[in-house]
Amino acid sequence: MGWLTLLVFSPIVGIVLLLLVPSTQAKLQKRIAVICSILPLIMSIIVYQQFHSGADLSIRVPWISFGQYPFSFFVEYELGVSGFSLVLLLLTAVLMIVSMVTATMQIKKGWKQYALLTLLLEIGILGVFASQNLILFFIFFELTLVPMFLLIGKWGGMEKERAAYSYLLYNGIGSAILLIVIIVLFANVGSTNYEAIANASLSTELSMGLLISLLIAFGVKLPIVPLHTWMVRVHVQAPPALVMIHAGVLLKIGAYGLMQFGIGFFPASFQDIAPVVAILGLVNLLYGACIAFVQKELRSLFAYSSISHMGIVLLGIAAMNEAGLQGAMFQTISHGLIAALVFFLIGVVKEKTETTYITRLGGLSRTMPLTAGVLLAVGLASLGLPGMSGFVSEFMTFLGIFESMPVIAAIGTIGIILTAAYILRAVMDITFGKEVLAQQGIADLQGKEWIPVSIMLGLILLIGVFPTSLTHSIQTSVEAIVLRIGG
Amino acid sequence: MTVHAFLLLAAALFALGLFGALTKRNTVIVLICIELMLNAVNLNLVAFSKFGVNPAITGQIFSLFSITVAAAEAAVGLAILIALYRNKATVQVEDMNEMKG
Amino acid sequence: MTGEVMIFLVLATIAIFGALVMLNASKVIHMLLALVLTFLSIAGLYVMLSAEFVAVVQVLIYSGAISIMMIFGIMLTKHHHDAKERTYRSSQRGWLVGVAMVLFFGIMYVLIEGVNFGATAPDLHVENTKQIGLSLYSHYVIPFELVSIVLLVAFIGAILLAKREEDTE
Amino acid sequence: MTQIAWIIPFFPLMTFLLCFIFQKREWHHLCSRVGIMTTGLALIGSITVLIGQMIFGNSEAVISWLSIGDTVFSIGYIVNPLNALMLVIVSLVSFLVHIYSKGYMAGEERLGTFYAYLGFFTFAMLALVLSPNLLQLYMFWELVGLGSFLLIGFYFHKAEARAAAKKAFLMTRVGDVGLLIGMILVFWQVGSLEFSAIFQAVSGGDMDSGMVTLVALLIFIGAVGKSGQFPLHSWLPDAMEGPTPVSALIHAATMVAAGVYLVATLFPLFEASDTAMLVVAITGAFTAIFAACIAIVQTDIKRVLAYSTVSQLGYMMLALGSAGYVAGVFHLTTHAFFKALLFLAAGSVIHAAHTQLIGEMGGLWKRMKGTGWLFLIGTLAIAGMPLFSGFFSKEEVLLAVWKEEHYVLFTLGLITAFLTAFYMFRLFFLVFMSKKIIPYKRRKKIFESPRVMILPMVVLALLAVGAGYIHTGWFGPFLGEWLASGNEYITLHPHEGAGWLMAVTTLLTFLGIWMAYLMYQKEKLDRNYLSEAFPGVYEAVLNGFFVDVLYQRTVVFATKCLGIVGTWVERYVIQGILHFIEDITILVTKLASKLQNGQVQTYGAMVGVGLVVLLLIGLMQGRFF
Repeated sequence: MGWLTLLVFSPIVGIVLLLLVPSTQAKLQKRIAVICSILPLIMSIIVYQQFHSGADLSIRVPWISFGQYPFSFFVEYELGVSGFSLVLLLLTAVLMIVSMVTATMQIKKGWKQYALLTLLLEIGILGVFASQNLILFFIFFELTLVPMFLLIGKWGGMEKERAAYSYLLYNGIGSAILLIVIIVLFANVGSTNYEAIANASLSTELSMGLLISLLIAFGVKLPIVPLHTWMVRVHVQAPPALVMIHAGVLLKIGAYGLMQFGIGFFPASFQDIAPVVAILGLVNLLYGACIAFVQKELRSLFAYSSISHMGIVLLGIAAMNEAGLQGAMFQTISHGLIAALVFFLIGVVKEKTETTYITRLGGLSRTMPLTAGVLLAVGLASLGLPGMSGFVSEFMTFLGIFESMPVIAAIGTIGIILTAAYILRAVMDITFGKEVLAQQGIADLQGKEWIPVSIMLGLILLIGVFPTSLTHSIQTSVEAIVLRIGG
Repeated sequence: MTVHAFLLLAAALFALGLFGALTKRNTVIVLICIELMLNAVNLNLVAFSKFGVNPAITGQIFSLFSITVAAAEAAVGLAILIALYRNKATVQVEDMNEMKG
Repeated sequence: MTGEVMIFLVLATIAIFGALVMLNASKVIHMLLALVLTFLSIAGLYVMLSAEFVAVVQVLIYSGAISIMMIFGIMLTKHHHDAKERTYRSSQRGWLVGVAMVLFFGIMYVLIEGVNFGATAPDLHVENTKQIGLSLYSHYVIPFELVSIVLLVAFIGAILLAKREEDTE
Repeated sequence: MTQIAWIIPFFPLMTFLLCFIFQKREWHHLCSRVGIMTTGLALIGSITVLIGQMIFGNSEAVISWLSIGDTVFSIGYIVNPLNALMLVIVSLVSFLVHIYSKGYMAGEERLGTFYAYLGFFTFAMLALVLSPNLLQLYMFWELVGLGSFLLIGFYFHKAEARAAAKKAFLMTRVGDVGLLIGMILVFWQVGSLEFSAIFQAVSGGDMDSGMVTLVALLIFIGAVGKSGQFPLHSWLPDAMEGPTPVSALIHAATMVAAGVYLVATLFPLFEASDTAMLVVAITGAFTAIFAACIAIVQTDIKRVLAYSTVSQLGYMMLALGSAGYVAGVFHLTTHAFFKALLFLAAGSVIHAAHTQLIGEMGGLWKRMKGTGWLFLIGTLAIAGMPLFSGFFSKEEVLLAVWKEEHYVLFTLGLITAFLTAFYMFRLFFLVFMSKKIIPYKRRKKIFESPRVMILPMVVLALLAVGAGYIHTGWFGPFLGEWLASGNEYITLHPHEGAGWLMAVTTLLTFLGIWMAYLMYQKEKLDRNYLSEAFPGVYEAVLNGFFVDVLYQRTVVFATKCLGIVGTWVERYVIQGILHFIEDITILVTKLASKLQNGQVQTYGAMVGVGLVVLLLIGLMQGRFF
């Protein structure tokens, strides 16, 4: 069946084992969940190894066929990886462990169901990145939707139902549009294999229409500005352990989709609407930053910060050149790590101080110096300090966009300053601000909490200091896309 | 005599029956109107058995079945009406809005 | 104008008249009686259409059985609103349905005008009952049996439904 | 010998890591030792590299860091006279500051963190100086900014320190964005970010002149931000909220000089554009006199020095902008020494007097003779007293400006020289000489600083006196020749000592000292005369011409407004549209559910009407399917 199948369905081991454990044995469950979440990582490392040793990982098994000649359609079970999806798989596996560890500390009730749903979610995410067939992609895509809805709705904050429903509604509309695109492509091409679609020649109008639909479908996920309200709500309401996955990987499906399908299938049409995408990216970047500047609550601040950072991804994609695309991919990974770490810290802070309002968190560096220090570090990473992952992606993205659209790029650089402004404002006010947080005996980062912190901070620094460790994987994807663009 | 006259008559009766079924407030009358509509249809069937494309006895037989089913329908309808009346003490159609959304 | 046409006109007029009276009468029992008139005239039309057996069945079932059943139904229920019963509901629905029905008839009229089958069955009235009997018991025996089952089920169901609640316990 | 250059920055990085891990109180004595030792090693390495450069010439080595397609961005090191010199300056001052801090910061509960930050800064600064390309320079440029940010905000419990740190980071970042854009534009023009490639492209005419000007100006914005030039200068005085050794290291000798260093490194690029050069010169001259004016009225000892730094950095920019490459670098060198000395001496005073306000000092000479002498040496050096280092470098700067025939700027430079002498001696007299008697109780507590603090100052004092002789009209322009020898793109202007210029500057210096003496020592001139005559002007000068207020009212306000407008848009426009859609949906469902009134007849009527409508349509179309 191949390593990829094993990877994608490896969370099932955890699901089965968890189902076998009676719900009274919470400790055993937690142990099983954490250990089983390591399994996908091992698998993905094997896949990584195989990929870089040049092994052919793709699988192609006939699956569904219908219709009669000459209108017969075949859907195949096809898995495969490109350099970019490979690192996304790794990122998913890593963040899942980290999130699971976080959840053992922060999710109090209904632990078993939480772990089961999370593992199910993981199958969905892994499948999305590994599939090579649109139908399969869509199935996995939908598979992420339902567990996420339940997870938000059951373990969320005060307005969890509202958040869950807006999540479902927006993403449902997004996937409906996606489904339409897939069906149209299927009907026109006769196959939903990525390569087959990429090589098919569609009329200009059709591909433009499909591309715009794709932009909307993945724009919901990314999110692109007017479609972002659900995402803020989810960030604020969902449990931080879940937001780590959500902000870390789920949003990245949007970026992945835009690159894999948007540019991959319709390079010429994408070239035409690249300025529009760039402007959307610019709006995301500046709008998110401006709003983040006046937020009073940490989670919504970093939600808008995510929007702003996704603007950089859009800019990179719109650049349509090697530097820009590589920057966009790098930013995708980098922001995944940074956002996950930020929300982990927010989870810790919320757990211990029971508030996430900036004004009520002043003086954190006195009560929780290590937490404050890590928060400062990740804030700096987020504003693109060299030596951390954020810088590399910002640099490459702007390098790319300056070549193709200098004016937009020049305006975009304002975003760099704004980002610095709001991050510093938040981080300084929290960690160093007036000491409002008078409670004594609040424990700092300790014991198990260091696992997520060290993993993520380590990775942020690693790919920041040695960007080649990441770029040598995504290079192949970039080259493939650039070849397609014909540049 | 052509088929048209019968068909027109049937159409008129059907329209009247439908009108009654949709506007009358008394459930019994509604049932009666439905019977009228069935009759109109039967008239069509019988007319076609004489003037049809393939005139045959089949039309009459079908109308017999139809009458049978109509009888069954009337019986069940009245039974339901009685049961409802026992529960709600009314036969007005407006009062039977349990399906209100 | 042949006698046939005259008879048809008379019967048709009675049928429509009965229907109209049914729609406009103020008492339920009057309505029912008007309808019986219609049923009877339809039976007459059946005779004209060489369907003597069906005509007899029509008289037996409709004019007889169903009407009696309806009368029972009326008598078993109270009809306080009889006096207030309005033929046309004051709401727009009555008008709407009325207009729709007039249109429906108009459309049917137009459509029926275009119908022309041409062929006429010559010998339906010759031993009509025998013909029906032969067909029913040979060609249509299975539907016939099925209908009998339907009737049985319907009557048992009707009895069950109409039974008082406390009887079931 | 120069091949070891790459290892130098890693010594301080070790301090950072070690001190960061072992920052508990019981390790504090080790932290300072580790810090001093590693910077000492860095200093030895730097001197080795300097000597190596003199003997063996330049060297360069790079390794690939990031590749985009076929383009490779590398990191590595380059050794040429300019950065060998900078290496020594940075590591020397850093070494001395590390020693000094041992005394100054004694008893600080976060000493480990302090040394960690110092180590981090030194690491970044050394790596910045060694950069062979713009990208590496930019990266470490940002990192020194971070070091500065962390150290300014070291006393984070003070709101001013927090605000100052934030301000420093943000204002320099504004400049950094300019640098980033400039860098990217250079990349798309040249295809590489290596300095040598850029210079080749510029000299080979691969870039058109407009682009050169644009790029140079953008890069200059970066330098303006870092070096506290007008209009991005206001963070530097505020940065004095940091510990004094930090001010000496970062905000006097090294980081703020990075802007000047950047312009000097990219001098061939700037030289290719007359406009850019003129902008640099004008900015420098204006900043010089502007900051000097403000320095006159400041009441905080460190703020006086900060404005003085801004002013002197303006001088360096003026020199560079007037094609005085050597003059700029020369002044950078001497300034690093005497300004670090002044800051450390000021730190010593603050350490003893427990205040930074000049008004609360006075007559300290008797209690702190050592510090007093050292401060006097520094003051004389900066004031441009003949035979001190500042005299030579300042004269060189003015000469360069004169030769470029920027007469207005030259005049501004002269006035600044006069003002410098005046405000520095004002400071000296007020702090050490003034007859004002500090209350006995407080006076008793004032003691000379420990030897560990005096010693670094002595070293700096020696350099403040002697550093000027490396490039003089009397003993030969050694520095200039050496700098030019290692850089093929620099053309050395022959040094012609202009006697009249020396006379004029000396005269102005003495005039400044004399006026300060009259005003603040003898009190023969009413020192409050001007401030009382023009209270508005005085107020303006005291507040730095309200530049900060202007920023607060415009940029910060605008950003806030944008944020609020954004939130408004978010809440009312986007959410409003969504609510509108929601409302419509609800309305439609309400209407639809009204149809579902449970009346079977209504449903039937709908079906009937619908059928009729369909039939009608069918009839009109003439077909029913």
